[in-house]
Amino acid sequence: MFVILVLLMILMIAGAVVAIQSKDLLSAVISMGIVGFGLTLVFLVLQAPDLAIVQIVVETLTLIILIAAILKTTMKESKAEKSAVVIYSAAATVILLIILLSVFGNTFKDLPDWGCENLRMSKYYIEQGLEKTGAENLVDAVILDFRAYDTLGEATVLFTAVMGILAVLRSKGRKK
Amino acid sequence: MNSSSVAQYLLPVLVALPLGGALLIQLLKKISKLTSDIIANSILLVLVVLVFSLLNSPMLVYKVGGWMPVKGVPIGIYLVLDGLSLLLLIIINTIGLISLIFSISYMKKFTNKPLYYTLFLLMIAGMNGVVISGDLFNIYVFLEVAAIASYSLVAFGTEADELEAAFKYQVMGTVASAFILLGIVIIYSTTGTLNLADIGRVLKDKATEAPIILTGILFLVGFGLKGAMMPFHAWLPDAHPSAPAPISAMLSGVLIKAIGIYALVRIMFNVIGVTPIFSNMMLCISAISMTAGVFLAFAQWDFKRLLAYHSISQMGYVMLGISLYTPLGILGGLFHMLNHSVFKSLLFLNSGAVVYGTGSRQLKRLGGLNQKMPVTGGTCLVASMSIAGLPPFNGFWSKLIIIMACIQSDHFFLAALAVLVSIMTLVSFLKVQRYAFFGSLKQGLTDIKEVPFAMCFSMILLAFLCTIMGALLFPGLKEIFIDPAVNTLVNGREYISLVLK
Amino acid sequence: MKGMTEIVKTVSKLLAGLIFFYGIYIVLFGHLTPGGGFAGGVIISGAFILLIVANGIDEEKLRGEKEKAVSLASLGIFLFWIISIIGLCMGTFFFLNFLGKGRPLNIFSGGTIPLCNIAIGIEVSAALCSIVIAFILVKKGDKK
Amino acid sequence: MIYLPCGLLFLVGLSGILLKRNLIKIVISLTIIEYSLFMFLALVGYKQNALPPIVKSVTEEANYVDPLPQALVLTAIVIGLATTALLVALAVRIYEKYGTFDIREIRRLKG
Repeated sequence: MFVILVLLMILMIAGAVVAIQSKDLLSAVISMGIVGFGLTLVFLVLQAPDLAIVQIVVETLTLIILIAAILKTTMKESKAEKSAVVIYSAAATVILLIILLSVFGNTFKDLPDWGCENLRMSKYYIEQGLEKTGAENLVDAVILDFRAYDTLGEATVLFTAVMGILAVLRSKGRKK
Repeated sequence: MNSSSVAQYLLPVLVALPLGGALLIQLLKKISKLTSDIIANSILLVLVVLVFSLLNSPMLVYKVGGWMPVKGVPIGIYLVLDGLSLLLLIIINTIGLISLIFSISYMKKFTNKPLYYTLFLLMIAGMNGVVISGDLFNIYVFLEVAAIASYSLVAFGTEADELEAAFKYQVMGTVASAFILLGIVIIYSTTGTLNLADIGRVLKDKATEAPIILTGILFLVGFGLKGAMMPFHAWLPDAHPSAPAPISAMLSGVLIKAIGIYALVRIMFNVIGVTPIFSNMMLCISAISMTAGVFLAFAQWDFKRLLAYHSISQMGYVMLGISLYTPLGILGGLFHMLNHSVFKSLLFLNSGAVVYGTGSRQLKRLGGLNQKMPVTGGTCLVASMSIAGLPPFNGFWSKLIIIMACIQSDHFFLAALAVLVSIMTLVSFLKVQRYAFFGSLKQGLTDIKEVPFAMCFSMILLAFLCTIMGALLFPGLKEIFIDPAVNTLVNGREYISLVLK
Repeated sequence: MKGMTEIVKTVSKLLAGLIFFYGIYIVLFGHLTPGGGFAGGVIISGAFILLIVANGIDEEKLRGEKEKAVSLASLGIFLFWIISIIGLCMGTFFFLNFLGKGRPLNIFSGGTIPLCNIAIGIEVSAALCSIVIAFILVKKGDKK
Repeated sequence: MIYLPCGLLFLVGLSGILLKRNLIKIVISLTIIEYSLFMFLALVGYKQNALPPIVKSVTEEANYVDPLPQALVLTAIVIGLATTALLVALAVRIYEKYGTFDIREIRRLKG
């Protein structure tokens, strides 16, 4: 189990690096698809079938949107420029990332151990969820009953994004 | 049913009403052209009445879905209303109403007005949701509602530079959200709960452990990006000028406070607890924001861009007051937050009126507008004096309190800096007045007219508020409006026991 | 847009029907099996996107479809909103699960949860359809 | 230490945002950052030798993984989709105005 998980994560990181470094935008998007579908498998390994279903359909839709946008415009990333500014900013970024990585490494080992349960809020969900809400799927019970208010916010976010996309894609913003 | 339990039921209405209004506009927009104007304005009016009826109410805790705590552990989402939330609610809804009245005429120049109103109401719903929420993840969700609405409103004109500014703003905003979400994940993995008060209880004496310190820094960076504090301010000078004027007023006057400073202060002061290192870090950031903002504003000739840089500088004052962590400092900071929302919205509305009348916002192309646009000129003069801190306008009193608080806690350097920045602000606004409103009328500006009634009305209302808001410091009014908010922060983690009792 | 060959059209119609019913199944049984309003909604929108891409609809009609999809999305979230405030109107709690919980392991169980799933399914499918149609329409209007 | 790959993925995404000058690449990097956070959340909720949080029968002993982080991921995935779609819409419009995705050729956008 652990080994599969680690392998999947390595695959995802490799996919991410390729997605960011590749010169062709279409292959960058496809490599991003590797990360997304890898994430789907990670969810399956982690006993989260709900998330796997949602992630696989959302990933497909994201790819459709991105590929549609690329086919409509251009596939080439413009040429990399080798000036002093670029090199300095790259060096600064790398230093920043190394600092952040060491910070993450130091703090993540103080987190509770992986695989042991650390329940406080969700103890009740697991023990009484079915009885109190009548839904066998506890994730559904959480998002639509215990934390339904969050889901209203989530639906609103999607609605806002639709409104925003309609606003942004208007061909003329101002009259006359 | 006594009065406090009736007031309790108003809490979810503050979110549900603007949301329902936004949906109604989309469903009913075909009926008539006026539907969207009527629905949006009446909903904001009702919200303002609701918020003012909540004044003087005790601390309210509302459990969504009726999920009562089990063995003392909250299991549902809590909505919490205390003094600080109420202050923010007053700012959001009042400024929102005034900006909407301004929009009735101003947005006639844009296409698809119902869409604008829908996004505006969604932004209000998001901010109200953030402010009354007592749950960490819920804050994140509603913060995203407000943020996504604001990204698309910045690009509402769909000109090239507006789209650029919106893209930049959204990239920065999404990175900020990612930092905030990472913080939330770390908090959840250490505490196992998401309720703010419950998190505070679990973390009672863990504030110095490595993951919690990292969380504090992640929240500082995340909310700092949303609130445009100085090292993270890069999006603001592009985004705020690009938006339509009423939206600039909302962004500068309300949004950066509600989803930036409020959320940071609520989590750090009331839940995690402020360590000395953290408050010194905040003092540093605020001093840098204050000074650098005003210096950068100095070089600007674009009216709205200049105002945007002044926003960074004035938010520095707010942060300075709050992070001194003395009762007087917090009073000054919160009062300045209230005042800033009034005078900065007024200034952005003025700039909108100038653009509406003349079609330009470059100071060098303007001049002598006082002869043709007396209302805009007069209200802008009031707002300029207010932001520069001249008595008797509201900005003077709050800056005075902040400077006194600096001296009281032996930060003489910061006090001197605050005075210096105030003088620089005055000089900068003298420039605005000199180039735009006084002097002789430029050629090509001879046939401009004063803006329509709705725009004049909202500007006069805000100017009136600027003039009288110093009175909020009088005993009697101070206890109602400002003291509950100050007490929320001064008492710090007493919040936890108040919510959980 | 033009649409594809006759074979693709026929097959896509069949497939779209299957996908559509699968999506509805996921929505309706969300509280019993993995899935729910969101996953089902995305799948349903996938069926419509398949039909649009394969058959091709002219721009004017597509514009009308977009308007309808946006209205439907508003309607879906409006239904969810109404479910949320019914509890408030009854003088109890916002988002109260006011219906009976039913017998466990039965489709008519879970109180308001299946209703919420349906409302979210409508909202999500319509919203995603309108997003994709909006992107398709931009391609046609591209001035460059 | 299984959490560290999430941090690594997060940083890969962050480096893309800081170093790349192409709008679509920036969108991809943001999506990767979001994926790393979803994975982190799902890992936090995992419990060794536990079942997916779907009750099969009422009498069975409760041994499920934590459903709450899964619910949070579900919400966050939707938010991520909404963000990505809006960003792509903005990028497409910017391309229409400037004819390029390169932010060095776009007048004011610098980072």
